[in-house]
Amino acid sequence: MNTIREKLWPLPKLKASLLGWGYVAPALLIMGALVLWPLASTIWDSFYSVNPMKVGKPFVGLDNYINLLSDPNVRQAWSNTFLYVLFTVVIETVLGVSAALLLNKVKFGRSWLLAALILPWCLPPVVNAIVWGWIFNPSYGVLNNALLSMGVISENKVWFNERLSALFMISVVHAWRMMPLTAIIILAALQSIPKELYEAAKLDGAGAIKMFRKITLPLIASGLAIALSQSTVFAFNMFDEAWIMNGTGYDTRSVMIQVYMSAFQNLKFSYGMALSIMAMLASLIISAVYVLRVYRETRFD
Amino acid sequence: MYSPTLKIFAGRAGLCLAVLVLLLWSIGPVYWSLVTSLTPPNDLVSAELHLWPQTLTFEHYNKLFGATSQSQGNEVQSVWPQFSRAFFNSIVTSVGATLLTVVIAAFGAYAFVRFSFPGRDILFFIVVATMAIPAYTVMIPLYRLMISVSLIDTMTGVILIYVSAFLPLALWLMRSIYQAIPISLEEAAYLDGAGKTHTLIKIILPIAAPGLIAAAILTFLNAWGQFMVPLVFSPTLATKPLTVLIPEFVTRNYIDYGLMNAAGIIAVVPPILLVIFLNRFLVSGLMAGAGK
Amino acid sequence: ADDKPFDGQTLSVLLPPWGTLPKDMTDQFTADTGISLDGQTLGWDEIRTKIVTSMIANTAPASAVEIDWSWVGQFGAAGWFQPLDGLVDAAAIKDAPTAKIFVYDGAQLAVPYNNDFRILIYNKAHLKQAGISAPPTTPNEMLEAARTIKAEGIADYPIGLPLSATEGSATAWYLLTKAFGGDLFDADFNPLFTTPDSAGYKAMAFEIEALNEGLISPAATGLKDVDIQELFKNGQTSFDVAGWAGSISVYEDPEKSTVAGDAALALMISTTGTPRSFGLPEAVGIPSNAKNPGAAAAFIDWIQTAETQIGAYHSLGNLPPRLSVLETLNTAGELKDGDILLEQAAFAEPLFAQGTPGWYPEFSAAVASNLNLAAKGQISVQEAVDRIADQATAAMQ
Amino acid sequence: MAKLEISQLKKRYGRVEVIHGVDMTVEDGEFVSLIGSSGCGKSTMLRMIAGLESVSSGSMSLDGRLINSVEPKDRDIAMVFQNYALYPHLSVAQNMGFSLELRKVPKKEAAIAVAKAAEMLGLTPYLDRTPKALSGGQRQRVAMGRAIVRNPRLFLFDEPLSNLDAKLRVQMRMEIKALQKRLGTTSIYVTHDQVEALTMSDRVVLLNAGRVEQIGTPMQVYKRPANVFVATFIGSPAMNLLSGTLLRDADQCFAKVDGKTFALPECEGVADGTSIKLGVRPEHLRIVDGPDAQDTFNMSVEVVETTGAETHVYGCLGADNMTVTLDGEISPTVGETIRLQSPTKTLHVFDAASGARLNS
Amino acid sequence: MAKLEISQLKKRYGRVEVIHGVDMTVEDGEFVSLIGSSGCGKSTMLRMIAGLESVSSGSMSLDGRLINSVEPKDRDIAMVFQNYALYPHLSVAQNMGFSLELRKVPKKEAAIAVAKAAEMLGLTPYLDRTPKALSGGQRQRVAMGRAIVRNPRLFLFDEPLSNLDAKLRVQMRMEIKALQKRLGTTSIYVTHDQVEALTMSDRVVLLNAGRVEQIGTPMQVYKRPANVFVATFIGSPAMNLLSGTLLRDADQCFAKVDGKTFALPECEGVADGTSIKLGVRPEHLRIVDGPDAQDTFNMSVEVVETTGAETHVYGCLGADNMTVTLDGEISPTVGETIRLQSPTKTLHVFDAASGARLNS
Ligand SMILES: Nc1ncnc2c1ncn2[C@@H]1O[C@H](COP(=O)(O)OP(=O)(O)OP(=O)(O)O)[C@@H](O)[C@H]1O
Ligand SMILES: Nc1ncnc2c1ncn2[C@@H]1O[C@H](COP(=O)(O)OP(=O)(O)OP(=O)(O)O)[C@@H](O)[C@H]1O
Ligand SMILES: [Mg+2]
Ligand SMILES: [Mg+2]
Repeated sequence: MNTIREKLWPLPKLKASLLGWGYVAPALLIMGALVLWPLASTIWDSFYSVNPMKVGKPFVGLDNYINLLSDPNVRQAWSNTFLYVLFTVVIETVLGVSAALLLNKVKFGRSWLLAALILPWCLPPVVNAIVWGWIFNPSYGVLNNALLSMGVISENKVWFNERLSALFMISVVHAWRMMPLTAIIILAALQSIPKELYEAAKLDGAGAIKMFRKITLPLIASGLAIALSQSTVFAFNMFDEAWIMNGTGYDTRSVMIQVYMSAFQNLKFSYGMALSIMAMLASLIISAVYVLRVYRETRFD
Repeated sequence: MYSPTLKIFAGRAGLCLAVLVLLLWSIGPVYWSLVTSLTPPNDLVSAELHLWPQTLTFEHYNKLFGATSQSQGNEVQSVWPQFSRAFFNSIVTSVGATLLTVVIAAFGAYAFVRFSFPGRDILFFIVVATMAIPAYTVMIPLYRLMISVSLIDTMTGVILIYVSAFLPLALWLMRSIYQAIPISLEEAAYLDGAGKTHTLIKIILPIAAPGLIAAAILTFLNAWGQFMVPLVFSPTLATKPLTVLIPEFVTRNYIDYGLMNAAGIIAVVPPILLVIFLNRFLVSGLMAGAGK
Repeated sequence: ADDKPFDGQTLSVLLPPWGTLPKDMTDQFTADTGISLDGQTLGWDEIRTKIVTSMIANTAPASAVEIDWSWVGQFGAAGWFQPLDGLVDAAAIKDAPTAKIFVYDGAQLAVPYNNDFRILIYNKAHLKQAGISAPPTTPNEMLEAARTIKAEGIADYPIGLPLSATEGSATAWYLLTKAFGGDLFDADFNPLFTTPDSAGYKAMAFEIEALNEGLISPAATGLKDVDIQELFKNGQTSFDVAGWAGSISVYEDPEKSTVAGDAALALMISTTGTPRSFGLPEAVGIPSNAKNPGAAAAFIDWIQTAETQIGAYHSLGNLPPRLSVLETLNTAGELKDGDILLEQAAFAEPLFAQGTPGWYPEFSAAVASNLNLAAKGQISVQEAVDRIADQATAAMQ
Repeated sequence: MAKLEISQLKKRYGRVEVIHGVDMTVEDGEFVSLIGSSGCGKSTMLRMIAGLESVSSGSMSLDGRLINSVEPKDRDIAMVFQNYALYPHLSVAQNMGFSLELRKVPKKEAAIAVAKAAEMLGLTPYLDRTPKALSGGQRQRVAMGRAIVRNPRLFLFDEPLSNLDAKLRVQMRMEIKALQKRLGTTSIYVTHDQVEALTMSDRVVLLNAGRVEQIGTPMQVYKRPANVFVATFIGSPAMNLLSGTLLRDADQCFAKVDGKTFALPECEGVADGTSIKLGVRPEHLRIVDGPDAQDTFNMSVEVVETTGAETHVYGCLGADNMTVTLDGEISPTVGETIRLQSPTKTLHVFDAASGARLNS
Repeated sequence: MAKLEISQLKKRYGRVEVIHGVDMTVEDGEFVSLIGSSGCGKSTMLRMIAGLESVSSGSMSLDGRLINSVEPKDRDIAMVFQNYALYPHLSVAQNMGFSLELRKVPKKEAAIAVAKAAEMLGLTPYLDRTPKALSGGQRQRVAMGRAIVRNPRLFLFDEPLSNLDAKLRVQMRMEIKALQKRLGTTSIYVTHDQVEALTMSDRVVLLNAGRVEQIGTPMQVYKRPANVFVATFIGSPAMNLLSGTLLRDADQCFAKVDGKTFALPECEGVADGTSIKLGVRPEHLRIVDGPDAQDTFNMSVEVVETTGAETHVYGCLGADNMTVTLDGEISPTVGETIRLQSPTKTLHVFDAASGARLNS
């Protein structure tokens, strides 16, 4: 009986399949030509030594990658970047979840509040950097001024004098821009929780904190996983904020700044590219961990 | 026993406070930028903190829009021709990229949801994973490619690059939107005699419109804010956008904070307008996308 | 027709904002040569990214392109720029002392269009209030003067020096190294700044001491050179130690500065009596695969003309690289403190006598970053100079 | 176990009042259904009792203690929701044990309570599954289990069976009723399914647009509906209402309907000539043979539907629609006129204007 | 209008076969219901007919033309979906006119067709509204309108009434039936509500786990269910099945159940001593007074439910459960044993092992 099926159905199936390919063809063409091919080319180059100041393009195998492991600057950059990831992910998550909880509560003027919330994320990053550079300015910045006039500090504070505070400040700026994304993702997750669950929990005897811990948190876990992976990828690609606020300073140099310096300042092109590929892989792997561990296990529909 | 009114009141007050903090956090910096752009240069560096400029000035805006402007203390050519051209370029490249991205994503995502063809899921995964690729990683080969097809400093080139950068997000979003549309609508259309493409255009796209608008806003905002790509691929005013022009106001021995903030304020007007007027699409679209 | 050999060509030019001449001047150029200009303006970091990206891709970003003095070694080694010898007016090059900085391997790679060198700028009014009659000439005198000013409460932090991890902090340290009578490297590029009696060490120690003593704003660890200039304009510092010769015109502009009328130039401080300084000029060169090198050469020649340089001084505040032009301006009384300026100009030498090496960017990033660490008290001066030396040696490999 | 007294309870949402002063009492151990059409305020009532909605005015007390402003978690009331509201991330055992955990009941004791409830509901094999791995009926049981495990003073049910299919609904309604009997817990059960309300309850409260129309035992509301609303709401197909006039004889009342006269049960104090609605239940009508008589309804048949067991005949009597439920064996043909009778004691008389019941 | 012939139709999803070779024929103008419990494959069948699912094997032909691999858009079949699948962005008129527009019917002609259909369905006042501005019943009508406006060869309905409330469902089922009669279009109607299937259809197809259990007119499946499955599926409450043994006399069959002997209808060719299930419909049982007799079922009453019109009594007869539907007036008390009788001609005999019907 299988034969009837084979005889009658190949055509429409093939047709549907072809149409499917036709629909995705433009997307694949553009992605292939403008992203995947260049990526492949960069990966290829990272096994060579491409340095315009030297003649030729010798094959060096994994040397670039091996050298990266022993480069103290690179190690510092990695450690800074991991701190950025830690800080921004924590800040974005804590603030994002709080903002989402708040928005979920607010009924009056919610759409305006939402507009205000996502505003920072909509601004061009260049403008973002200008605004914050001006706010953090150690001499005339509004932050120092405000803290001074409130009596929190007694003299102008130099925000970038200590490594952790510098990393933290830069993370705050980055988080300022990216937090709305987390908030929106969490808000979506919150809104998909049936309100009866909270009512049932109330009748079961739960207070606000218990409800958050026992109901809300587990049920937004899959949203959190997505938010976390987003935050992570963006934190790994941290460049603008750190570069504009603190230049090449060791304390705040991110992996992407190191990539830029190696490739575009020191002209050690393949060395820089090898590093950028490692950064990409690292962010993909960490995201995959969230998504596979948290997201997969916490979908309940 | 508890007093419900007192509790409600305390809850309300807490809520209001939280809302205020959120507003301060989100809008404060932008507001400060606005204040800066309205403050005379010499007041900018005064140590006192004013929530509103002591003396209001439009000189920074005059510099942007005026017939002449100052640089290094000298009367030089107005920055308006540059500024207006860059503004125009920003609009054209962003709108172009937005339209193209949305069209490609509308069809592509539909295929990823409703058609089965070999390699569908892995392709989708790869496309989405490209969001993690740092710009620097692909910049040089991409530049080589664009040179070889003579697309440097052309709107087409910039638009294509934007599309490649923002397509994954749009595809992801549109896929979740389509997944939420009941398949019976398409089936009803087939039975009514519509082909697949016709169904997509006549039935599904109008229904997915809020999602398309969200994808469009996202793409537009992303394109509008781009810096690295146009820096390399838009060398001249033929295609150079605002984001690349604004930092040029940093001169060698003079940072024109006022001018930069003024230009920045102008540059955020389109995004702010979008957020204010199309916010509900953006949020609903993002939320639909986030649900998956 | 012979005097317009490139008539009808379009020349692409890539320069930063401060190299971009006003339209009426470039229109004149077009009228004279028939070459129309297609100007691209980019910020300084961005120009470099742009040049590197396109040159690695084997295309010229433009036919006439900005070269900073610090890029000479790299771009020279990479062979990205054509030697200009024979292409452009040699006499004018001779007239510009800083042109030497753009010689790589015996070839003139570019011709400077501005003549920024370091000079001491101070606030006359502050000194007068503190009862100091003349600007300091040695580091110690400067410290003394600063202490007095601080004690009098005229300025909280009289000395303006950037200590952030940016290029401007590194160049200030180079300048002070010269002030302390030394050099960074010997002829074989061996570091000369690691021992406590070396000039480089002393220079850094000077900066840290001034910072610790409260003569430099604690904020300086986060301030770039332009931020320091803001402080000076605002009357918050008395000395712009690593002042840019061109800055004086901004300081004296009442539109932008609250200390207009009080800013004055002085010769660089020094322990040896010689007010050493170095030039940080920027220049225009022609990439090796430029589309129309001939027109680019014509453009460079035009930039070198006295007329253009005077025009650029008026419109952009770029100090003319040619001594003769500077003198003309001074004679005409158009230079503020022109005599001092000219005197200091004569002492402006290249930072590297051998020419800027290819590893300079790595070195300067190391200087800026380690100086910044030392200023923040995270490492000692000795550690800082040792690390700089180590990284310089590593970069040379 | 407790007695619930509600008096003059009102609920306003903003300006709109949706519950207009309800009085009712639920005795200890009683099973009371709230029934009414969609939007009449059943859920709102229940949620006020649970403490999930604030009370606008009036009072509610449980065993004499005013509970208007007691927090829901302190009322010791359990509720079964229409969509069950099971915690999707918790196993069946955890779902049922959640309230015990929150009440800090020792682990062992809680486990025993959960096991006992699971046993009672036949859930023992599923204790480790999450709700999504259960069928609709099993989920319903878990929701029940969650309510009974902590032995509350009051059970509230909000249309707990409406998501189940017909067969399961019949089975579960018996189970719930049996369980409630066994536990003896005072219960309030919201439904819009009259069969559920009538078969399960000790008493039925009929709500309409936020007002109580009638409170009574199932047989009271079926046999002596207080007004037209109750009369048409209870019973399926709905009671036929025929327009007519009341005629009063020395010691007997009659209804004049469609030109005929029907003897009526006693209608004390109703004036002669009053416009009335004569209520006749479809299931009380029987086809009579023989010639046309004064007390037969002559209906012209328009639609006949048969399910085998029953035949529903739809048609007209004068200007009024009329429905008859007949035995499955009988099948009139469309177009034919059939003669029907309903015993006098099964007739209901309502005032045409106010809708109030006139006969005793 | 067309005749649909289906032969040996199978459907596999991956390795799982969900339709196991169905044969059925729908005559021109006939109204056939597909009925069966959830997951039995009703929707799958319908969707294969519509062309929305591929056919794994077997054949379907419409008026003799094989349609297995005809694209849905070319089959000229209209379908009404459970959720109506109205195009939310189009007005009612546009929804109904969509197929005509696609078929390039001239605008005027299309408008007339739409107006006619709207008239027929009482939708004329709503033609300019979008679906979301309509009530559930109105939406249902629009879905109908979309199907009828283009006069297709076949109507398919997939549980079109299941989203409506009980009252509306009764009304709409009459409307649909009337409409189909009037248009005469061949129709296949999927439902899991037996009342719908029985009251609307010319014939009923009973599906169970992807197989046809019985095809017949409503009265056939009610009165002569082909097997135990059909017997218990059709009828509510379900038919009682009592375990017993068939006893064969010279010219008469008897069933021995719970120690008693019941005369049976003729069971040709069934051997004496066969284990059987005796089927008795609850609605055919009546309480008999008088002393215990051989042909009465003695049931001990466990649960009594009454809705006023009817009383359902649940209890046991030996080891079997038993349900009886009695008049609303009668209300046995729990614990009592009642004596019941069902006429011989209403008894059903099934083979205990195979479940097949034994009596004619
Ligand atoms: N939060 C609210 N704000 C305003 N009105 C409300 C709110 N909740 C309910 N209502 C209104 O109160 C009335 C009663 O609603 P309720 O939910 O109690 O009805 P119900 O009888 O439970 O109906 P259903 O059978 O559909 O569940 C309705 O008219 C409804 O519109
Ligand atoms: N796409 C699919 N993939 C795999 N199995 C499927 C798919 N669609 C349906 N099935 C299975 O096929 C069987 C029949 O499903 P179908 O939807 O036809 O049932 P149904 O009779 O319409 O049930 P319901 O009354 O719930 O609508 C079910 O067991 C179902 O799980
Ligand atoms: Mg309700
Ligand atoms: Mg189905």
